[in-house]
Amino acid sequence: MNRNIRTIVAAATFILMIAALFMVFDYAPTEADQGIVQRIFYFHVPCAWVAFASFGIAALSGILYLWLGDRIWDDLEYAAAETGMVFCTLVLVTGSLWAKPIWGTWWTWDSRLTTTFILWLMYGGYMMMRASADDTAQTARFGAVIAIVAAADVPVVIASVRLWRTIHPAVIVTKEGGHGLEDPRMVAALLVSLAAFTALYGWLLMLRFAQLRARTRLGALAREIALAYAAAGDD
Amino acid sequence: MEHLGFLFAAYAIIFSVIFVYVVFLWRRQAALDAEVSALEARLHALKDAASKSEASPRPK
Amino acid sequence: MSPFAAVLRKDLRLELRGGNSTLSLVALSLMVMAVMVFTQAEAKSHDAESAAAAIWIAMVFSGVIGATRVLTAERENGCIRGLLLCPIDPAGLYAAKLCAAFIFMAIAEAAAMLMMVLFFNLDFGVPLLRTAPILMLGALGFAAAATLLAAISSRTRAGDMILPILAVPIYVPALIAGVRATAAALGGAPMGAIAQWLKIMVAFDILLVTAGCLLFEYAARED
Amino acid sequence: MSAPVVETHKLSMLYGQSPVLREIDFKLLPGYGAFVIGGNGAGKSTLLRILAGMAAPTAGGALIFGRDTRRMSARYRRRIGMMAHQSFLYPNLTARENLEFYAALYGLPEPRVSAETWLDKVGMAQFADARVRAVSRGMEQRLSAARALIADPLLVLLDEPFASLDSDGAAIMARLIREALDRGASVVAAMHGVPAIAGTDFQVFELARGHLGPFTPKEEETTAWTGARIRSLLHR
Repeated sequence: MNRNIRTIVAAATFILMIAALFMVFDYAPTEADQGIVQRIFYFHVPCAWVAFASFGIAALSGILYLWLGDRIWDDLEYAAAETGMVFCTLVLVTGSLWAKPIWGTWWTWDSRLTTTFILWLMYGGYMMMRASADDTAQTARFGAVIAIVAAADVPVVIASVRLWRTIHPAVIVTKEGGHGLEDPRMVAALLVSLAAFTALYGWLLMLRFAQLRARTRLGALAREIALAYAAAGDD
Repeated sequence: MEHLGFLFAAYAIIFSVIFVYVVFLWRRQAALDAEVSALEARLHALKDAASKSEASPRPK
Repeated sequence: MSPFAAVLRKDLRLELRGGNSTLSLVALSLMVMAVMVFTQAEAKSHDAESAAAAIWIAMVFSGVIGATRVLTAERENGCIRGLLLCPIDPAGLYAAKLCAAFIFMAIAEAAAMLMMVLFFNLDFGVPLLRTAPILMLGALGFAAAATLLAAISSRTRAGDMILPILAVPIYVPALIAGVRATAAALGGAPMGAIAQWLKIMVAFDILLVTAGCLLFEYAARED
Repeated sequence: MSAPVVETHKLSMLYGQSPVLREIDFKLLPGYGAFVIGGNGAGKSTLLRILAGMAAPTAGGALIFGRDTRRMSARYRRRIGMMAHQSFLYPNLTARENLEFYAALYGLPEPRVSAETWLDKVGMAQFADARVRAVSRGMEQRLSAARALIADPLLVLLDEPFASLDSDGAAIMARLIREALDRGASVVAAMHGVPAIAGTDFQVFELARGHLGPFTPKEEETTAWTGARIRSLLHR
């Protein structure tokens, strides 16, 4: 991963983020029903998009790692899982802060919220496993197995949570698309925010991935040196 | 202008979490740099040993 | 005899010979059900919701212990290494371990059902019978997930501590479906009314058993 | 000449940063034995674990029947019999049940008969129904040998086969090694001293500080095989 690309992405992130903030707080009009809190939505949705995309990348990398056995896929998987975890946390927190004033509750077991929360729990387990195991090929395989099982589980999670919500009487009826973007300026603000978060995510992922790559290569190098010592008959 | 606090909290949390994560990345980078230095030191020691005893072939 | 049958027979034989896994699962289920009763403000009789909640909490706890026990049996004298050296398909090994865990769990579930009837003052009858297949589907799914993940958790520094953290979130869809279906069945709903829930549980079971068969090799291999 | 059963190429293994095996080049032909002598921690077990496919080398590689040990399918595992430091026996099963179980897993047609035969061969017939938990370490070692050899493997890997065996047990073990060689199997055995096995179809190596080299006896460390009897076993 080239350093120059990272610098460009970092610059793009900065510019887009400034633009997004301007559009969210100044350009876009205040939503009639929800008032000013609706502006949380412009950053909440990009966080969700980025988190789900990241977990998708993690699962795909897991499959590629088990298939090809190259540690580069494990590094990508770990980086994507960790970065995804950061944004998934943000989705849950901002979602709560939006729900409280609008729906009058911090949390509802709405299907999207519940699915996000379960994904967060799964990857929490993933992170704990990685934290409590040495950095070996075995740990890499474990990570891949968990990432794949988690991704495979998602459709069943969605199906069960949907059915649960439709049958169970919901106290608060969540309006589908209760954040109707009637003004084109709102759509524009959302699109710029999406671009800003995609860039931010790309930058963080690249940073973490480069770091993990460096760590893996450093480990390999340390082994090379130790092997060279060994071949020379030194201890 | 009601609920301004929620809006402020949401954006404050987004930026502080990302900031904390960047700090965390930066600290791990420092640890990685330390590892590189340790490896360099080891390599230097290897080179010194090689120049002292030319008789036995040693890795560069 | 197929490797699957050989391993399963061996596990059942070990269990009969003082493995005591089933007994500890039954005891644990009893404790969980008792805790559920004590933590409720008032004793509710004929409360299908509470009864369903209690038996499913018992299921999750006993499943974690069951899967752990089934794999710890292989750790003494390095037996799991001996098994992996054998010319058998890891999927067959996984299937046998999964079956053993399922059988232990199923026995514990049967005992838990009896306790549920007593503690929650339910009636023996058709509604209770309808919960049996639901619980068995749930036990199979949990055994499938936990057996695969126990192979991972047993090799981390955190040890078996980490198994529930990995297994329970994965299990959530089957848990939601199972609790709802059990509550509905206990409330007298016919099989047709809970078919949707059963479909989700069957899908979960198929998915996890398939994933386990495909991935167990990667979780169990040692190098 | 037939293809080698074992072939390692610059096989190296590190534990952390410390080398256990250093660029080992080693070849073993069908029907031949290699006895690897070395002290504790010399890397003997590691070498055998790599050959059995239980551990992946850090660098270099090992081929078993021409197949990389990191990618051995069931077909290749079937030809290997590994007796490790751990016995791989279930403490709560009897000697017979353990052997029957493994015989079934190795796909033998008559697990019961095989188990019976091997209990006899290792002199454990009268302990057939004792649980492994209850037998002595030496007896467990004999059973472990039977477990490894029950499927007549073409490559026999033995990690300190003579450890904790009494003289009878050692004689049995020596005979089993001899038989394996005679039926055309290859044997790699790690041990502390040269065993009393007669023949010219094996070589003795020394594994020291991670290097595998020819073994040079320091004193009178070899004994001859006389008739069908083992006279003594020397341990360094």
